[in-house]
Amino acid sequence: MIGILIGIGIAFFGFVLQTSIGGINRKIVGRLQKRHGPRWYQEFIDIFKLLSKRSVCHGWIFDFGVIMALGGIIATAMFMPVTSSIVAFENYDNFFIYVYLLAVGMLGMAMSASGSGNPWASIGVMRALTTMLAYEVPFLIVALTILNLTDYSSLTDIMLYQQAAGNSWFLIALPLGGIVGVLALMGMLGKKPFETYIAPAEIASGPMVEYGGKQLGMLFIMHEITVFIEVSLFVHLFLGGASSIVEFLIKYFIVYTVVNLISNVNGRFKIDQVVVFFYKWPLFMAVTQAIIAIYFGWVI
Amino acid sequence: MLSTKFTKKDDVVKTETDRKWWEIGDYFRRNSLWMLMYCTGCCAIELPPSMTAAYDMERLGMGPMATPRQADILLVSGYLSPKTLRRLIYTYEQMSEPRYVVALGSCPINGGIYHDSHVVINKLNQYIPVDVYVGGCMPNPESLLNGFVDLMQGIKNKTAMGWKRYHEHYDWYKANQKHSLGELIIHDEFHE
Amino acid sequence: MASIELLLVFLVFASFIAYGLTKLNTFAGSVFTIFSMMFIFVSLAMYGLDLGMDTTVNYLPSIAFEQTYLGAFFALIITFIYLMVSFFHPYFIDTYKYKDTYNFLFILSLVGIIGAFYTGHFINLFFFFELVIWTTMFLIPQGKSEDAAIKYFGFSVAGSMAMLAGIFLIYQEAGTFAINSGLASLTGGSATVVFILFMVAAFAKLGAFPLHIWLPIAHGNAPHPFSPVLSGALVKLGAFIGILGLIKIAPSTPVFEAIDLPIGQYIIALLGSLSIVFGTLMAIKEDDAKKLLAYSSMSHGGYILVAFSMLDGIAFAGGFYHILAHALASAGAFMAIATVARATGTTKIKELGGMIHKMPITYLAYLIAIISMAGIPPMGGFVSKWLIFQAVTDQGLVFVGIAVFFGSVGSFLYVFRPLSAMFLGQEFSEYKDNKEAPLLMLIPTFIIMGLNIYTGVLPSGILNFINNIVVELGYASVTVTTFEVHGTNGILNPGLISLVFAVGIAIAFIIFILLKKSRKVGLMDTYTAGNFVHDEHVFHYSEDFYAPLERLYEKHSHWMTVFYKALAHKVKELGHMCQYLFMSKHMSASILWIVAVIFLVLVGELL
Amino acid sequence: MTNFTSNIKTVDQIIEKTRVEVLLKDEIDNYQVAYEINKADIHTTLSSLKKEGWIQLSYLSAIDWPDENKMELIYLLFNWETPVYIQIRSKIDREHPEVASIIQIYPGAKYYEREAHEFFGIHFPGNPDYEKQLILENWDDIPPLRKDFDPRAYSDKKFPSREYPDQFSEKDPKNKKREKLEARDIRANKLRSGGEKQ
Repeated sequence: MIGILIGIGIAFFGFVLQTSIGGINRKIVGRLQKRHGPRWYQEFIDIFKLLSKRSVCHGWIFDFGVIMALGGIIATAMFMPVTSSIVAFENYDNFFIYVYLLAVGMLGMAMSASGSGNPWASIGVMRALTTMLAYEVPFLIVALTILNLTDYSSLTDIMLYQQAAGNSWFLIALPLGGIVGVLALMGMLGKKPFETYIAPAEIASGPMVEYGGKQLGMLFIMHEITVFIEVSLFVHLFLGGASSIVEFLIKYFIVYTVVNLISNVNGRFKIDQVVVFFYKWPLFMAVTQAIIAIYFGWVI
Repeated sequence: MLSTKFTKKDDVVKTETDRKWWEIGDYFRRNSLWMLMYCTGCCAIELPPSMTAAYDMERLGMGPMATPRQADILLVSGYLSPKTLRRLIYTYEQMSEPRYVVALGSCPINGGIYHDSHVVINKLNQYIPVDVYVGGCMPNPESLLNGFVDLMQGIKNKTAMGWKRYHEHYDWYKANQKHSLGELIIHDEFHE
Repeated sequence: MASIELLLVFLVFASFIAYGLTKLNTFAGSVFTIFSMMFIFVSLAMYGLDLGMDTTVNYLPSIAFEQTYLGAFFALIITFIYLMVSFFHPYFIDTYKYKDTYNFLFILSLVGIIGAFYTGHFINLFFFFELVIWTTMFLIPQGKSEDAAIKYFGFSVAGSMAMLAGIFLIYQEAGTFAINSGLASLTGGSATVVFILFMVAAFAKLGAFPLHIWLPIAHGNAPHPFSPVLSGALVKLGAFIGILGLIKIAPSTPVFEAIDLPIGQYIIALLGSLSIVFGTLMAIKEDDAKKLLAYSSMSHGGYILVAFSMLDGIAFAGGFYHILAHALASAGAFMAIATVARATGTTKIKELGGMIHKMPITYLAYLIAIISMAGIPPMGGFVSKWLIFQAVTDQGLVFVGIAVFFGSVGSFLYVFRPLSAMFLGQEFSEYKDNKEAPLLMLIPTFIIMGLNIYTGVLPSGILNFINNIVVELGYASVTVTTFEVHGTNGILNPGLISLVFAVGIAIAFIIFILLKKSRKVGLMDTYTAGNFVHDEHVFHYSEDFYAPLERLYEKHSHWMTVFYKALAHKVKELGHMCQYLFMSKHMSASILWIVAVIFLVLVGELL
Repeated sequence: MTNFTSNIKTVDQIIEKTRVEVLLKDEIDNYQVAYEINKADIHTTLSSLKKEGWIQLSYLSAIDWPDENKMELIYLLFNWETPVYIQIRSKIDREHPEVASIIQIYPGAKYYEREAHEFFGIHFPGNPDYEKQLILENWDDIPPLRKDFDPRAYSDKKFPSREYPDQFSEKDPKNKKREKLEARDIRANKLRSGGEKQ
C-alpha cells in the first residue's frame, strides 16, 4: 500500500516537474527567436483551462479510451525510479514494463481517437504507430546490449552499476548506443523531425483533432507524464541515473532542453522518411554497438 | 456575500461555490486563449507579425490551434461571403464552450468597402455573437493585441458572454441566418 | 481414473452419433457436439493434469499409450479450444453444404489430436497425425474455396512424409519405435538428418517461414468457426513436433562459440525470427481480417520456434506460456471476427465499419484478445514475451533480438488495424439492423476474456505446471512464487502491474467524473475544415490503413510466392521430361528401358 | 521584333482563309488580336483555329450591353507554339441569349458555359448540365453580372446593415473632460497674448 502511495507521489512529481520544465523551455525557445516567451507556468494554465471547459463526446469508447490512456501512463510513471534510493516498488521496476505499459497508453489514445469517427484521427494514429515501429527497434537493441552487459533488467540496479566506481555512464561506455538513444528519445517524444503524427499543418493535430475540454486536458496531462517517463528512462539508462534529487533534476533539465532545442531548428519528416531513416543509420549503429559490446567486450 | 434571508442555506453555498469556481476558471481561460484563425479575408495577414518577435502574442498565453474543438477564440479576419459564413457558423457550433468571437477589420462591423456588394454580409453579430471588434481596414498588430487585451478584460468582468447570448437567443440568430443565407447545410453535387 | 483408450472410443462413437443427430436436426447435433466436447475436456482436466489417466489398452490392437506432462499440456489446451469453438456450431452449421459430416469430422479430428499427444510409439503418433490431417482436409472446403484444402493438404502431407522418413531412420538406427528412447539414442550424422526431417515437419505444420504459403489461404478460406481451431489448436501440433526435434534429440551439430548455441538450433532460431518479421510485414499489408490473423499466427509460430531453440529453461517456460497465451488470444480474436462475419457476411476490413455500436461485447472480446496478442501488460501475452526477452537478452542474440522486438511492436500495428477499421470509426447505415451475438455464442467469448486476463494477472498457477514439463524435459525450471516470476536478470510481478494499472485507471476515472459532463454528439458531426460531408463511407478511413509503410516494401512482398511458382514450374518440366523419356508412343523406347532395367537387376544379383 | 508582327499577319491569313466575315479587327498588342464575327460563324472559326494550333480555350466570358440590347461573348484562345492570344467576339440578342455549346471543340468550356449561364443567364444547348449551380449557392435573384442587377438593393434586402444613431454618444457624460479642454485653451491664449483680457 505504501508503494502505491509513493508511486502516485512520483507520478504527480513527474507531472509537475515536466510541466514546469516544459514552460521554461517554451521561454528558452522564445528567447531563441528574440521574443519574450510565455510565463514559466503557462503549461499549467493551459491544462487547467482545458479542464474547465465543457467539450464534446462521441460515444462511450471515446471517453473510455482517454481514461485508459491516462490510467496506463500513470501506472507506468508509478514504477519509475526517481533516484537510486527513491523507487515505489523495490526491484520490480523492470525495463520491459516501461516499453509495454507505454503501449497501453498509446492503445487507449489510439482507440478513442479512431472511435471519434474523424479520418484525420485515424490517419494520425496510423502515423503514430508507424513512428513507434520505427524508433522502438533500435532503442530496444541498445537496451538489449545494456541489459546483457549489466545482467540486471531493473533500472535501479542499472543505475547502481553505472554509478559504481570503475564503470562510466553508458552514454560514454557505449557511444554509438548513446546516439541511438538520443534519436530514439526524439522519436518517442514526438519532437520536431519525427512530429509526423501531431502535424498541425497536415492532419489538423492528428489524433487530438476531436478532443475538446476535459478530454484534451487529460491527454495533455498524459503527454506530460509520458515525456517525464521517456526522459527519465533515458537519464537512468544512459546518464547513470542519480544518487540525489538535485542531480536528477539537473540531468533531466539538460536532456530535455537539448532535445527541445534540436527539435526547434528542424523541419518535419514525411512518415515513410521517418521509417527509412530509423532503419538505416540508427539500426546499423545499434547493431554494431551490440556486436562490439557483447561479443568483443570493448566497453569504454 | 449575498443576503441569505430568502435563498435556502445549501442553495447559497452551491451558487457561491459555483461562482467562485467560475471565477478561477475565468483566470485560466483569460490567460491561455487559443485561437482558431478563420482566415477568410485580407486582415489575416496581420496575424503572423503579431506572433513573431515584435508583438509576441505568446507572452499573453495565446497561440494558434488547428481545430475548433480545441480553440477558445474564433478569429474572423475580414469580409465574409454567404458561402464562408455558412462554413463559419458550422465551425462556430463545433467549438467547445465557453467560446469567444473576435472580428478583425471593419468588414464584419458594417461590410467595410464591400458594403454594397451582393456577396458580402454587412453585420457579423446578426448571425453569431461577436465579443470584440477590432476596427480599421487592416488593423495593425498593436490594435490587434489591444483587442485581445479588451477580450481578456471582458472575460474578467464577465461581459464577454457571447456564447451565453447565442444559447438564450438561439432562434433569433437562426432566423437571421435563415433570412440571409437560406439553407445552412448545403447538399449539392460537390457535397454529396 | 478415466482411461485414454475409453475416451478415444467414446469420441469415435460420439462422432457417429453426431453424424446421425445432425442429419435429423442440425441444432440437436451441434448441441450434442458441445456436450461431448465438454465431457472430454472435463475428464482430461480432472485426471490429465497430474498424469492420473490409466494407459492400459485392452480393446484397440497394437496401440500403446504413454502419459507425459508435455502431452497433457498440449491436449488440454487444444481440447479447451475445441470446446470453446463448438459453442459456435449451432449458429454456423446451417450455412454449410455437408452439415452432418462437419460435426462428424470435427469430433474425429479431436480423436487424432488426443491420440497424438498421448502415444509413446512413433507409428501411433504418425497414424493419429494423419487422422488429424485427413479430417481437417475435408473440413476446410466447407468454407469458401476447395483450393485452400488442396494447398493445406499438400504442405501437411509433405510434413508428415518427412516425419515418416525420420521415424524409419530412427528405427533403422535405434531399432525401437518408442519416442523418447528412440530420439535419445541418436548420435552423429543420423541425428542431424532426423533433426532436419523433424524440423521440416514442424515448419510445415506450424506454417513457419519457408513453408508458410498455405497458412493465410487455409485460415482465410476455412469456415468461420473452424479457423480458430485451425490457428489456435492445429498449429500447436507443429510446435509439438518442433519440441521433439529441438529438445529431445541431443544437439549434435558443432557449437557456435560466440553464443554457445549449436548451429542447428541457431539456424532454427534465425528461421523463426525470419517468420516473425515476414509474418508481421505481410499481416500489416493484409486487408482480409482472417488472413491478417493467419499471418499473426505465423509470426507467433516464429516466436515459439525462437523460444524452443534457445536451450534454456526460461526460454522453454516462455515458449510453453506463449503457446497457451497465443492459443487463447488467437481463438478469441478469430471468434470475434466470426461473430462479425456472421452478422455482416464479410470479413473484408474495407467493407466494414463502426461495428462497436451494435456489438460492444464482441468488441471487448477482440480488444482483450489483441492486447494479449500484442504482449501488453495486463494480459497473458506479456508474461510469455517477457520470459522470451529475458532469454534473448541473457544470451545476447542480436539478430534474433531485432526480429523479436520488431515482431512485438509490429504485432501492435497489425492487430490494431481491424480494431480501428472494422469496429471503430463511422457507423455504416447498411449494418444498422444487426444485433449483438446470441447468448450461447457469448459464453465462450466471456470465458476466453476471463482466461486472457487470468493468464496475465496470476501466471504462477500455470507456470508451476509448466515447470513440471521443463523439468521433465531435463532443464532448470523457472523460480515462481505466488506473485513473482524470476527471470534471468529481473523479477516480474504481473499481479502488481495489473493492480497499479487499476489504480491508474481509478485516478483517471476520478479526474474524469469530477469535471463537467461533455455534450453528446453524433459521429458525423466532426471537424471537416468547414466542409459538409453527408456520406459516412467517404468519412471512414479503412482502406490500406498503413499505406506509407506498405509502400516501402510493396515490391519485395511477393518473392516467396514467385519462388514457389518457379518451383512448381520446374517440377512440371521434370514430369514432361520423364514422360517424354519413358511413356513415349513408339514401342522401341519402352522395350529399350525394360531391357536396361533387367540388365541392371542381373548385374545386382551377380555382384 | 519582326517575327511578332509577322505572327499577327499569319493569324490574319488564317482568318482570311476561313472566309469568315470579320466585322471588326482590333490589334490589342503584339501578343493579342481580336476579331468580331457573327454568331453563326463561331463554330467554324473556332474549329479551324483549333486545327491551326490554338488548342487552348483560356477563357469564355460575356459582356452585357443593355443600351445596344446585345450580349457579347468572348472566346480567348491561345497557341503554345506561336504565342498569340486570339479573341473571338460575337454579339447575341439580350432578351433570349442562346449560343450552341462548343463542348465538342473545346471540352474545357463545360464549366465556363456553366459560369456564363449562372452570371449572365446565357443558355448553351448541347452542354448537358449548364443550368446547375456552380459558384453561387442558393442564388434567388436575376444573374448578378447583368447590368440591370442592382447589388446595393440586393445587399440592403438580404444583409441588414448596422444603424448608427444620429448624434455621437458621449464617452464621458459628465462633460468634465470638455470643460478642462476649454480651460486649457483659454490659459494658452492668455499666455500667448501677454495676459490682457480677450
